[in-house]
Amino acid sequence: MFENINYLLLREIVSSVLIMLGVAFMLIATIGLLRFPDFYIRMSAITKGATLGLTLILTGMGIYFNEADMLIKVLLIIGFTFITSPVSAHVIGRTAVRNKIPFWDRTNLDEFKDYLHKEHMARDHEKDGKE
Amino acid sequence: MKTVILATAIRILIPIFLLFSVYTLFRGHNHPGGGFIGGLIGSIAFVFHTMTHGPHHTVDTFLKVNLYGYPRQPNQSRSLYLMRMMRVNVWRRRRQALHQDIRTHMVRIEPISIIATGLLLAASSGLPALLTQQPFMTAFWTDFYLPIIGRPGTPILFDIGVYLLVIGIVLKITFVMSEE
Amino acid sequence: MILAILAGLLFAFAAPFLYRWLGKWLYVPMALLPLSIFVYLLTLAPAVLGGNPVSQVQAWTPSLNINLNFYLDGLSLLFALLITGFGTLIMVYAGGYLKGNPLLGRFYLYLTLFMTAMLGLVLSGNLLSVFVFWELTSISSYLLIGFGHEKESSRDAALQAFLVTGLGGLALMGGLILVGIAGETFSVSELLTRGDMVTSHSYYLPALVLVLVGAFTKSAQFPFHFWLPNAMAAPTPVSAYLHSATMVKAGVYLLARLTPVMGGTDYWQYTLLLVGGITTVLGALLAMQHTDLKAILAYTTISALGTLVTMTGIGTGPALQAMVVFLLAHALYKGTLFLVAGNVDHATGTRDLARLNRLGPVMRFTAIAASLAGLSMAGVLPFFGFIGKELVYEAALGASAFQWLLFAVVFFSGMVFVAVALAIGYHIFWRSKGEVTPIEHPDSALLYLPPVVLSFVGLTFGLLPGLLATPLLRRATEAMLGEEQVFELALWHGFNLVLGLSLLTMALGYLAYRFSGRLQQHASRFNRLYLFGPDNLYQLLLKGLITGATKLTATIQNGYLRSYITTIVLTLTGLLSLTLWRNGPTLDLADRVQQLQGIRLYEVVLLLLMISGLVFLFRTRSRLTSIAIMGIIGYSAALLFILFGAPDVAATQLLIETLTVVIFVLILHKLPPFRYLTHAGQRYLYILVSLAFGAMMTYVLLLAKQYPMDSKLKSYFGENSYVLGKGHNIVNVILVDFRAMDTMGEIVVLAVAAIGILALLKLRIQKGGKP
Amino acid sequence: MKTFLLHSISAFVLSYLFFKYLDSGVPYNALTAVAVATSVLFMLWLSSLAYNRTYFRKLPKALNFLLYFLKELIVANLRVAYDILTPRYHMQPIVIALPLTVKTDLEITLLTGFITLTPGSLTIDLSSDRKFLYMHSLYLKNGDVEELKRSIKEGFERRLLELTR
Amino acid sequence: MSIFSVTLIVAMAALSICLVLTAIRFALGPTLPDRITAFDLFVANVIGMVAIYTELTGNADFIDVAIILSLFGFLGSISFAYYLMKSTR
Amino acid sequence: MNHLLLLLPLLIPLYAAILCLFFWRYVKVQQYIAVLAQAGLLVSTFLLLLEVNTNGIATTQIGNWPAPFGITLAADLFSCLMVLTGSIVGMAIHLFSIKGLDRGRQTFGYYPILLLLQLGIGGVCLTGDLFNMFVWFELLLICCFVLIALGGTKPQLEGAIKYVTINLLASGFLLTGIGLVYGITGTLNLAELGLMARAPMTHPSMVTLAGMFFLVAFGTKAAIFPLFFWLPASYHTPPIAISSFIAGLLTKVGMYAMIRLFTLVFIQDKGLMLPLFTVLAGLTMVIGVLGAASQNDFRKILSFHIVSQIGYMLMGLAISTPLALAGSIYFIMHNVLVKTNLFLISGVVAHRHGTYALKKLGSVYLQHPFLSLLFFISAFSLAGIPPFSGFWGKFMLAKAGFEADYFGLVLTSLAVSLLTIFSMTKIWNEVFWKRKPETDPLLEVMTEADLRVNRLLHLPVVFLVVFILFIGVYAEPTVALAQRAAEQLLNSEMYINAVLKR
Amino acid sequence: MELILPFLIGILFAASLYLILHRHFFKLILGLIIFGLANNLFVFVIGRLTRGGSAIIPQEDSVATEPFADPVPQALLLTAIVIGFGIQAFAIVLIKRVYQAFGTNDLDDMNSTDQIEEQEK
Ligand code: NA
Ligand code: NA
Repeated sequence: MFENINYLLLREIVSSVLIMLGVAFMLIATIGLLRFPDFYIRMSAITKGATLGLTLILTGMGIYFNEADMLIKVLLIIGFTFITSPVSAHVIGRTAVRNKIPFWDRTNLDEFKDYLHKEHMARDHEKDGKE
Repeated sequence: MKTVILATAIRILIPIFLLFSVYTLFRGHNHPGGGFIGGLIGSIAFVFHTMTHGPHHTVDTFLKVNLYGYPRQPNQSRSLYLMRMMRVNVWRRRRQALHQDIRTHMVRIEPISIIATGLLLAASSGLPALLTQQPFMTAFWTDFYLPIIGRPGTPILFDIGVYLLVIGIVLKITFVMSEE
Repeated sequence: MILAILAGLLFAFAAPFLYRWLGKWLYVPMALLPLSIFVYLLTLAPAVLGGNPVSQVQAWTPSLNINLNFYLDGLSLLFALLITGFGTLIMVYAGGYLKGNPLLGRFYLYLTLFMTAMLGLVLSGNLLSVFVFWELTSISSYLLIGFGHEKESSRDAALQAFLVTGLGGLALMGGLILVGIAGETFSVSELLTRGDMVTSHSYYLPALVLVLVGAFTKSAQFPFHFWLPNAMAAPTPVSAYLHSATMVKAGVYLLARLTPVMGGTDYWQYTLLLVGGITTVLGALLAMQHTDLKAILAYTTISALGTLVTMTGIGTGPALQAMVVFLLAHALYKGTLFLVAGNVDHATGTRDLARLNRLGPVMRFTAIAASLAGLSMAGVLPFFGFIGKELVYEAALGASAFQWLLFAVVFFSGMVFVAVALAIGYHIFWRSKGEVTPIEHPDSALLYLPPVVLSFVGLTFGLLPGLLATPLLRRATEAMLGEEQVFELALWHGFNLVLGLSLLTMALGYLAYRFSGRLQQHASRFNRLYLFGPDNLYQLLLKGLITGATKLTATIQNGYLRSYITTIVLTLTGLLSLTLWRNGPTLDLADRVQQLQGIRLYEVVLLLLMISGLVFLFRTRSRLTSIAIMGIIGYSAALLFILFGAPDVAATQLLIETLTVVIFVLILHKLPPFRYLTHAGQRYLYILVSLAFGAMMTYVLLLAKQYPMDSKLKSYFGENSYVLGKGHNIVNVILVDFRAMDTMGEIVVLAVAAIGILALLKLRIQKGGKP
Repeated sequence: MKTFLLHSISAFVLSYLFFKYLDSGVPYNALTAVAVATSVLFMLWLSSLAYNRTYFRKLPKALNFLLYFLKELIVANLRVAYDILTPRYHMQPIVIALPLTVKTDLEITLLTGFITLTPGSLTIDLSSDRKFLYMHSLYLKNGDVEELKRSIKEGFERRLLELTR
Repeated sequence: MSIFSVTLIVAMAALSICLVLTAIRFALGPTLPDRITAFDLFVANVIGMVAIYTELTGNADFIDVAIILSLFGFLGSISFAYYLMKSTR
Repeated sequence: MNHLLLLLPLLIPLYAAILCLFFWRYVKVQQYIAVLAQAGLLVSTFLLLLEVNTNGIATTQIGNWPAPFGITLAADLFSCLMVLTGSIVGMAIHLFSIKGLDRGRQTFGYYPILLLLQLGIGGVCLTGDLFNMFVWFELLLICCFVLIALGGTKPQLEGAIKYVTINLLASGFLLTGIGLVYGITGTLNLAELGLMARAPMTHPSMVTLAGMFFLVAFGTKAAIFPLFFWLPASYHTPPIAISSFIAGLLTKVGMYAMIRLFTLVFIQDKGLMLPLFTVLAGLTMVIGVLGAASQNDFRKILSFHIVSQIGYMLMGLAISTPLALAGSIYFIMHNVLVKTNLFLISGVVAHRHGTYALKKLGSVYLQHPFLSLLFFISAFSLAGIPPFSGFWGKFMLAKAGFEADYFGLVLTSLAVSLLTIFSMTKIWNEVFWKRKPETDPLLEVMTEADLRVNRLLHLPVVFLVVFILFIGVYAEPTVALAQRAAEQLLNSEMYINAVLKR
Repeated sequence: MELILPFLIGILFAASLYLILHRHFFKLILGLIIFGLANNLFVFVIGRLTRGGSAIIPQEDSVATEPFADPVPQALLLTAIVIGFGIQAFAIVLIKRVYQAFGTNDLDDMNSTDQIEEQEK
């Protein structure tokens, strides 16, 4: 029964669906990037959307090509993205806090006040030392 | 810029980067890639490490090699001694290191030496041709393929030279700059 | 003859070493050199006097036809004997004059060098080797004038002499080349027979102008005469040797030498007459104005040189005869007088005519020499100078045009010579009025012997003209005239017009001497004229040149990088426009609009992204933002590379871009924030320049793309990359095999860059390090 | 765990080589590739000297974790997407200090990684005594901070710990 | 023109729009970390575009560039963070 | 053998540099390696010259790829003379550096970079490929960047900024030009390009257009007017060993490339090019020499004179007769040797007196008679006083100019020559003759060690003077070589046939 | 694109020059980098542009078949990019050192080496 299946068409369809999904996530993420009110929200909401979108696109592509080489590359990219994107988000977020990038005024910062205070003090001190 | 998370991620990434860079290097003759691109990929691993831990730590981690050695016995033949030293340094390193006669010598690999080695390899890839009275850099190829590496030949040697050189250069530049 | 030259060079460069060894006795070997050459030349003399010029050929630079040909005929023999004979005496004299000077070795070096050069100049049978030696005389003269190098005046005088003669030298070089081109040879002996070829060539006039400038500067002709009096800063032996007897006559020699080649035309004749005449009068006038012994002598020398040039200009047989006779006579008495002046200076420490009195008794031998030479200079009967003057008067009267004017000129000069001769030969030694000038250093044999010898030679030539001088002078004249010549020198021509005029000269000269004091008082009124004189002109020119150059340089090399870059870019744009405007192909866009069809949305977006990135780059003041924009632009470019089938390039571009970002980040934190530095006006200018440049590049690219070509390389690489290069990735095969040499260079560049960065960051030499 | 990872990677590489260089006649697709990799993995396990029983016991846990993560990822993504596409903001951002049970570097890194990868949450920093994780979250249900903390501790952290210990 | 290629073209267009939107955020800022985030997203976008272009042309070699991009995009972000940490401004 | 001789000028410096890199920390070892390599280079380039002189143009195809496809190395007499001159000067500089350069700089890769600079010169002069030439030029460029900034003193950095910026622009134009040439002709091989230039083309003016890029690019590197600004701004800033090398050689390499390309490839529109060159040559001479006249610093005077003398070399190209080109070639060789030597002498003087300012210097004539002699020879060689070397070049150019009716240009060159004399005598008067204004008693006495250093510093100067005297006083062999080289340049068929093996 | 890219390149050239002419040395370096990019694109565009096809021979073939991209400009470009990178890196570091040494980022402040020494006397 499998002889009747057009594998290419099947792959194309699966690939198309995945790609469209991925692109949709990307697009949404990008719109979010424009819309959301503060840096942290944009950061936490968006970059990850892109990660998912990208993953979907790549998977779609891998399925379409259906080659060992391609698969390994796709997995490599996905792997890299999954390792790197949270790390960079974390690092940038941390840097932002240290650079006193303000939070949205509706953000609940109760548990964070001490930390913020300490960090900013340290940062100011560092600055004074440099000047 | 020390964060546990970044440091750990990079620890995981470094071997992948290095593997991938070697892969890119050898693929280069048939696919996009090659010595230069491979070298740069390989060197980012170290750039990351330097950015998170500082250059000294990177040097300590990657560029210091312990060589083991012990004085030659009075009536030990030179070749035997050399054999022994090689064995000590190449395999069974750990176990031999604990032996009481053995002394360690810390050898620092200078990025400059990596650069020089790269240049040497690249330049010397053209020399075999001269020995056979052919123009400089005339390529010699083997008749067989190796997996991943492909067909070995002097141009591949050239590419390896480029690879090493690029790694050496990026290392050197990064070290010097981050010491600033 | 090459041996003589080589020996000269050898002795010259040996002098400083010999000095260490011989000390004050250095003059002995140095005087023996010219003496032996003198003797050697005498052995060649019979042949030359027999009418057979001696010629020797020594290859030097045959590829350029510059050879050391030696050509010894009457003219060169006359000069050569003068140079060596005089040289011998000067060498001896200098030994006495500069005794104890620690730089004596170098002095002899320069002097011998000069003598050799002079010898080479007159012996050369190749125009260009003439020039070579000519320049050598200029250099050695420069070194000799600047011998008292710690005095600024000496240095300036040396510089002035060198610049003026250097100017002449360069002109001469041009002139001689032109003569060579016109005559199709540089060989003197060949040129002597090709006078017509040269004078009828279209290069004749420029060649003449250039050659004359050369000769006039060297021989201190108006308006280049001013360097000669200043050159009196040199030690007296130098003044005597170079600036009266030999070097200044190089110009005259050259004119004489070239008379058969270039002479005979109206241009030649009138220029020489005009310049020579002016110089004669001017030199005489100026001589009357001065009281410094050496200055007076210098100006009379100028006057005499003017006379020589005038004679050459007249160009008739008698005139040329007069020229050689006067030349020899002048050399003899003027050399003597210079040495006398040197002795006086040496003994009393002053050269001011007014302060020198009654030296005769204390400086007996010097005084005798002075008087004898003075008599010769004044043209008194049994002396050689008399014959010279007679001949000059005759020649002037026998000229084909302007006879009386020319005569007036030489007459005036003769009158002044009488006055000067009286002043030096009589006034300072024998006049009974005034206090005796105190003597600091007594006369010594080395000092008085040479002038005495010289003055007696002058007397001997005068008494026995036919015996000694005639054959030589005859051949010399023939060399200039190019034909056989009757030549009889006699002391007594009987009572004729010329003798009368000669006597008149003496009478008037005496009057001029008597009233010289009063004349000099009036002379000061003319001082303001000097402001327009060539000496001042030279100073102004020099100063103007330096100020002008400074201003120009400060404008061009103003230190502002932006103006340099603007200039360079505008130059490129200009040159491109020039090419296009001349016969460039025109752009035909209409045909190519269809190329727009295949355009894709994402490509356009990419382009827009890059352009808006650029715009944003202008506006932002944040460094990090700029860096990020650079990243975005770079990544977009990489994407572009991918879109057009260059994955390797794209990958490299990406890696490089990122690495650049890393370097930026590592190195450029801790810098101050941006400021806008250019102001509005400048900015508009720069926008214009930038737009012009960008538009030009676009235009060029569009043009280039109008003619798509099919690359032979592309198909070759496509076919052979795998078959021969064993790789599917053609780009990589090109990089590591087809064009591995490029990659080799590239990685070396990288290595150097890395070393450079290392050195820049690690090595900091503070001020005070070694230069 | 380490051995497992190593084995998985080698299995992966070997399967790649299998398809790339051995013309075995087996048609390539993702499923056959996974099958080959799995069988290689199994063979490796058998031939492994340090063979132990936790080796495959953790596999379902890993799968569980993965599925949980994918679910969270998609759910959170959809939630954020909804927020983006609707005109009003539904979010109530908060920064919390999450008390940690995980200890080792790897565990902390993985935890923060997964938290950060989920849309709507972002780890900002680890406290210097490594006891708290400061975390930015977009959606606080009913203003209940403790509930949020617990959901993460019960969700990601527990599953992670099961896997690593 | 198959549905698949239409999909790809549409996807490409959508990603181009994403690119423009990201650029707008980049221009708006307002803070440096915002720009870095935008840059991050830009890189992800480009990777996506490369992937789709690979499919569009069927030339598997292009995807290699995407791998490199994914590695180096990370390096970029880390560098920017590094810069922010080090610089006083 | 042929292959090897052609390669040695590249391989020797390259391998020596690699060795030096391995011995990074051992400056002494680097010195030995460098000097030995220089000696080897000297011998090999001399042998190459002999070989080419007897057997004609030598070529080798790198990688054994046939001519228009691979990269060709080709040595005609002009290139041989260039590399030979380069290695002579290199030898002198290496010898000088041992004592004439501070230790600090020597430890930071000075020798390898110097050697790689040699490699670059060899590459530019021997390559037969346009793009390859670009690569070697870039190598020269980066080496110069590094050398000029080496040590990082304030003036150095300032000079380096200008040097780097302007030369980067020039390199960019060069690359653009190469792109254009490839875009029009589809080849990069010089011989092939020469062949195409001689065949009827569809759009010759496009090639001329590309030629303009090369004119500006190489013109900048050669420092012709109005592109020379970087030179006076930077050449006097680094230590003298570095200045001497760069100043002596680098602009001439630019000139080499210009002569090579504008006699071989860009020959379509002589009606435009030759007048252009004439104007540029005249302006370069005049502006350069006026700049020199305005300066009061030993090295700055020399720097501006570089510009002025580039004008003479360009003059040969403008006249473009065999004699004129021979003049240019001879002039290049002469100028490289003499200019380097003058810089070195200024260094020896400054080593003793610690300054280059004319007003602070003096009394060298009394204190160092031998050095004075050496300077005298070099300075008056530069000024073109016969029988020293400058004269021959000037003579050839002037004669060629007159023969081709370039009266204005020749007269300009003669006038400029007078100003050169002026500058040289100015230096002589101020530095050598004048009494030194403030004398430091410490400088009066030379210790034994000072004497030894001093002797070592004199060594390279004497070495160069020997060559200067050789090509000047016994000019015949050099002139003959230059003439043959010029013939080869003008009969491009020889070069084309040799490379393309037709 | 063959028609549009030249305009982009022209704009890049113009922009780079404009940046270089700013007196600020950070802009100078930015300008130089863009200038390099413009040059590279110039070389790239001068060949015939091929969409999609790269200069890689398919693994199963041994000879490249049209349409494939012209590999020569690509290879040249690669070399040029790498060289450009080396030089740019050096230039960036140089700028940094200049700032450290002079404490200014105004290029106009750096005109001392062109100053003519005063005349003696
Ligand atoms: Na998240
Ligand atoms: Na999130």
